[in-house]
Amino acid sequence: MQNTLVEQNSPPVDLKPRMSLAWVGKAFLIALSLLIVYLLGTNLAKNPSLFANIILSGLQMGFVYAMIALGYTMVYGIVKLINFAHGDVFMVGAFVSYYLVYRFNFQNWPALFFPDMPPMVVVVIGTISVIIIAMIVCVLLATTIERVAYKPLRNAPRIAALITAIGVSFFLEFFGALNFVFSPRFIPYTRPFEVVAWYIDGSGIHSIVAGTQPPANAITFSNIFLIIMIVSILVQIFLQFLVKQTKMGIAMRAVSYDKPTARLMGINVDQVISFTFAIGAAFAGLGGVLYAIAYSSINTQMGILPGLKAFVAAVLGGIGSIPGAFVGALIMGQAEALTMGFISTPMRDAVAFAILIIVLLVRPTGIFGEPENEKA
Amino acid sequence: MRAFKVFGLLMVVVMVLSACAPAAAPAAGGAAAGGEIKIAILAPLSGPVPTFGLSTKEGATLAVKEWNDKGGVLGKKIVAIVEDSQCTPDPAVNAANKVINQDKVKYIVGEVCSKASIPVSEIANEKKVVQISGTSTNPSVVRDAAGKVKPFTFVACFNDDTQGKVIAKFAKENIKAKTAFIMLDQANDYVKGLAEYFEKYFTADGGTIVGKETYTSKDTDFSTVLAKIAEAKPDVVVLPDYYNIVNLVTKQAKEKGITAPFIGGDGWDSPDLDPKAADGGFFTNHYSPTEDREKVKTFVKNYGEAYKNDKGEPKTPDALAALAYDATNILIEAISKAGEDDATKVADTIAKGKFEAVSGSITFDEFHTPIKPVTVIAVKDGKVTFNSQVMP
Amino acid sequence: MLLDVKNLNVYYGAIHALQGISFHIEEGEIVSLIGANGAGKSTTLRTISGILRPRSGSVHFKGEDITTTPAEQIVRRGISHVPEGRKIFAPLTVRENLEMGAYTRDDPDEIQKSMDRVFVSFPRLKERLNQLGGTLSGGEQQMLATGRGMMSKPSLILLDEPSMGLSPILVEEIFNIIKEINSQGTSILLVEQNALMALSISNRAYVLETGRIVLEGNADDIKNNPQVKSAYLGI
Amino acid sequence: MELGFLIGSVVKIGAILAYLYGLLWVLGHKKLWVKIVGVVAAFAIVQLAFTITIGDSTILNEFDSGLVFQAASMTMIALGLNLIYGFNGQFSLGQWGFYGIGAYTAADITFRWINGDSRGLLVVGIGSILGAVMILGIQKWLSRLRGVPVLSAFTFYLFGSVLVGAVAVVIGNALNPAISPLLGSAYEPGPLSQGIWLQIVYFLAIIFAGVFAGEVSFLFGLPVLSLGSDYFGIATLGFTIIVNTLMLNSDTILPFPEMKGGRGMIGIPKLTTWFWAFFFMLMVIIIMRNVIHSSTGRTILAVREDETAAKAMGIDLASTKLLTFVIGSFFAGIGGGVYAHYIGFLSPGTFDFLAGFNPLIIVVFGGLGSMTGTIAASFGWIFFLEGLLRVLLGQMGPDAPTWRFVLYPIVLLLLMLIRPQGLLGTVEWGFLKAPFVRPRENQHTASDVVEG
Repeated sequence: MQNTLVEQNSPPVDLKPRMSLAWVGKAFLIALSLLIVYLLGTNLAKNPSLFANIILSGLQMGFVYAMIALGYTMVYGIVKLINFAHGDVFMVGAFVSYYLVYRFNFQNWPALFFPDMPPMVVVVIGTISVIIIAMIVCVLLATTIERVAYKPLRNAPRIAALITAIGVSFFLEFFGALNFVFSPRFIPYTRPFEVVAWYIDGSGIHSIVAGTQPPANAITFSNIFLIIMIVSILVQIFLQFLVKQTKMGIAMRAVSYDKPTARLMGINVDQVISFTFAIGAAFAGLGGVLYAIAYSSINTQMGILPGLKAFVAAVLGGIGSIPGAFVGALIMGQAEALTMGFISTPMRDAVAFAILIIVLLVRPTGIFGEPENEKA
Repeated sequence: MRAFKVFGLLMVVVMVLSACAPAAAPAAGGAAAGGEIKIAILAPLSGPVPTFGLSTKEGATLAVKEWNDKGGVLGKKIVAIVEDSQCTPDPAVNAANKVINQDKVKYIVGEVCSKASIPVSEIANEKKVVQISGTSTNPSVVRDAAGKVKPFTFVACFNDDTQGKVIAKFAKENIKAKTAFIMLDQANDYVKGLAEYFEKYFTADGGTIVGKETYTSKDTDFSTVLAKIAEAKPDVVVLPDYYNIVNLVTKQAKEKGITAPFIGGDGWDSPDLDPKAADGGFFTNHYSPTEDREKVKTFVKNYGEAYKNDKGEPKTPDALAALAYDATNILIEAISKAGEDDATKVADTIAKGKFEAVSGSITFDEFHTPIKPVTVIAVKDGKVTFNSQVMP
Repeated sequence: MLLDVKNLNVYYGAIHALQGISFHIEEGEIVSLIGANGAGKSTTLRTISGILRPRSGSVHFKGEDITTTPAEQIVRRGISHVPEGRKIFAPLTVRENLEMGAYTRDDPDEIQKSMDRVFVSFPRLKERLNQLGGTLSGGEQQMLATGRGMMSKPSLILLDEPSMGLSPILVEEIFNIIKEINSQGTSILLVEQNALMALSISNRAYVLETGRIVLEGNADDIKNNPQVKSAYLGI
Repeated sequence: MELGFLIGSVVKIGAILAYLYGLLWVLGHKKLWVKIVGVVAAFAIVQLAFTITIGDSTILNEFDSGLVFQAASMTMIALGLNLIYGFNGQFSLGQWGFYGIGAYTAADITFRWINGDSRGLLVVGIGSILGAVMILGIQKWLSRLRGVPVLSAFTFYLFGSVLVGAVAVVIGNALNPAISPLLGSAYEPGPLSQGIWLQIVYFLAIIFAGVFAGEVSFLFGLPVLSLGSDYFGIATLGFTIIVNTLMLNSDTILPFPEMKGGRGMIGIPKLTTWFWAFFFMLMVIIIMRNVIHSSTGRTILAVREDETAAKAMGIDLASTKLLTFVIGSFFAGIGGGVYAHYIGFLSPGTFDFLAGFNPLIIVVFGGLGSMTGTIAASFGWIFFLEGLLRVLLGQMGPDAPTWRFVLYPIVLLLLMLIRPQGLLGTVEWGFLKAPFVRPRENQHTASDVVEG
């Protein structure tokens, strides 16, 4: 697909020796990357602990993006639809958990039924059940959206489904912002458990005591960071397993490659598509809850930007590829954090997109993307 | 042709909508007996900051309701026309054009955001319609490109200069801060303005700014900025942004072990401010709901009776609600004082008058900006309490 | 009667592709549909397997009406369609392709048995088990497609152009295997351009021309029909 | 009275659609004098409706005229997008960015002009002209060489642009002292910054803004257009976001203090009148119609229908796509210029990427590949969302306006479900009717799944 103006304008027969100017473009890219490496290198040398802290914050964002990106990449892989409503499913997940925790104090249910349970276990079980309910609600929501808004358009022009996706996204945001639904406020989120933070310095790991400042050159991190990282990696492993090893996963790949033939195998294509939406929504819901716990402020528009970033991450990694979404999300997180840390905060989104564009120019289908297959 | 079916469908939608219209109509424009005075309330009910729109709408409509309960103004009933202006220029201009030309409104309360108030103010002055915004702090709202005051536009809040000065003074005198770190949102004129004036007055007083970091309003993760603050170890961190950002930043700062107090402006004020996270912080405000003044007490009481939060408890009015309430009251009071339903006279009355409002006793300076004391509020032990009142 | 197709009418938009086709297949038979390009052979198969919907007419399988049954249900009833152009799932391995063939079945032991049977017919697939479908050669892909079709343990296999694009030696091999599959009790409906080859292994045959059946009968009779000879067999 | 409002609004939408239909019919008439008279009449009708007073207000009051101006600029943007996406098949989300570039560029030129600084006009004008020369020159030079990859070509153009920019600034600074005394200041406008001269500058500002947007789109499109369709879409979305970021930092990262970054640019002269809005809209419609009806237009359509086949026919895919992209962006730039001088205030919030979906929605609404549909949908959309819904919900009490953006997506969804190919599909009216344009109705994704 790498057409050049020049190749095409040139006369069909040209006996002169070719003068390759490929080095010009390459030199440009190399100069650009050298500049970035230099910039990061000097900053690393200047203040290694700050650098490490920034890398950690980038990782946290990256892992959250990864959970959202999975839904985008899987849905796109199977129906070639940019599901703009995905970010809003993420938002709904956060809100469901908010209501469970804030209104119903749901995370304490094990303590009501089993008063002898140690509080640590109560918190763990309670939080997990909050997450599971949020995931279930998200799954129901996403499958309903799929039924109502996307399925009737499966044979329509692709753009029609894209416009409905935008419509659904608007609807969720603005309907959610009505006073009797979620209200438009930025709501401080009540966490189901307390955040504990630690710092590492030369003498080992210490927990941060409220009201004291960790020493200089310390690297800080919190239990939220660990949870997000572990959950995100587990989700990744689970999905790899699902897609590679299970019948449903193989069927998803078969459907994404060739729907009519998949039907000839006895695969219920609609079911597989719904299942894909459901899986994506479940992890978006999970991501929503963790995101809300981590940053503890929610509102009905919270899904737009992480959704967009996650989608970009999915494209960066090669849309349709699950490890690609993961790697893309981590790159995205680092790009943002490093830009914020060392270049200029307002340019963050611009830099993130510039990276995307450059990566696409070098690898037109993303880092892990396979070349677009020619279907018969 | 199928196209006609769709047009048909559109018509049906329109019919259904119109069927709803008459039912709701009496509420909007019922008693026309003694005539009526229309006031438009432009509020961002959708868009990036719908929550500001909500407070503004509630504060302004409460004022209108109270006046109507007292029998209206000049013997006429006051009708509030609420328009969604989205905190964005285009819809705000459309809303202003609509209320001025379609509804023949002569008085506008709003918009909240400066970037919407500015184009509205141009239309209002062109059409000689009084506009009073509760909360737009950008000087361009009341001054034109040449720096001259716009005769028909007023704001009910102090401007960035005053507030920045008070924050600097408070940091210097009460917190005894020598070094400060500024966090600001480049894209937000309110934040930028406060930060600039703070820097100006703080350094003029001998303080040092040890760091200045920007972020964007859509950020949720501030750890990079906080990491830099942890390195710089300032005496005070200036964060003159809205409560939603404050919640995020202060919470994450606590988790990073940052002990320096945060200090900010009236944007902090909200029932949704997380007092646990912001503990130890201070902010300047137009009023405090815990103040002892009679005016404040009745306002808080009436507001709580009129509006409930999602748990069914009475809502505490935030500064946006208070300012919208004040703006509306100033406007109606001016109409009443002018004795005539005439925009030019009303504008004159506002410019010259003195008004007792929830946010203090207000007179307007030459740039139609109020001169009034600034309240400093402390966040301590999970509570937001009145700390002191500072005259700039 | 295993399959009974009655008066099938299929349209592509305004094009009347099948104009009242009727035929049947008995248990254990190999039946060929032969005809020129565009005669409607593949359309017939696609209609039987539920990918296309007929405007009128009926398809009965084992006495049940399957005219409006969705494609994925028809596989469960015991019809397997090996589509034209093989339609291998290129990004899936050979094993996964075969597993997809057995999508409708749940017992892993039984599936393994079927897979072993496929390997008996196509030992080459066993060597390539973990290779991606897309990397196979044309002949291997045809073997995989046929093997995949066998995995659902069908009582009827619809084979669409199994010889397309293959070398003569491979064609021979494929047709031998088809005969072998048939000998194990599976009925086969074969659509072929290579009419001679098809007729040589079929019991009966139908000749299609622009959406109509113009001739039917014993494979040998058809082979000897002078019209067929000149038009399709090139003799 | 409320019902009167409602009926009035519905009638207005109907009248405007009928008006557009009439305009297209007149333009499509065979006789030249009918066309000319028709266009003048079409202009006059609306102009009169803006000026003739019935009762206490004009027939179309300022609320309506505001909507008309917004719809007119939206028409230009959406037509540009329809050319890129509907006719050429390149899924672009960058139109909003080019719109923003056009708006800020045009606004900056006139703003500086009335404030006694001619450098805006000089630099942008000279820059756009030199830029065009540079692009054509480098293109000519590169076409002699073979096998120059896109990225290398892009590097040449990039350095060329930087050079041209620098030259333009130098020339602008050199010429400025000669002109600015004639401009006076904001308080005392000089002879050149008022009256007819200001109108000419306004016209030039908008044209240069369009050309500038087109040149930026050339630079950006050159490498990016080689990406597959959805990837191109994302890259262009990125472009919109990058442009928005630059606007937010126009006073810090970019050297334009008068744009005031996130605070918004004030003091732009409100020069857009119905004459200009009508003029530019008509210009865009006519240019686009003629492009589509030319042999280039056939190439553009061929590329959309089948890239491989088009390539086999000897069509230069890259240049065709690039040309379409540049023309489409030029229209967006013009639309931006008209908009900026209507509203008189520019804020980066207006050019947020979320609002950037609006032209896409309009184009799909009206029907991809239907100019008539796009024009009708632009007007219909603005008058529905900002007109009808605003008026209606305004009647229903203080809580109702919140519902505006709840109703809007519902209507959007319903329309898409009922008519996925857009309101008018590919139907064209009057002037725009083209015998050879027969775009496909449906673009199947799931290849040939017949029953769902």
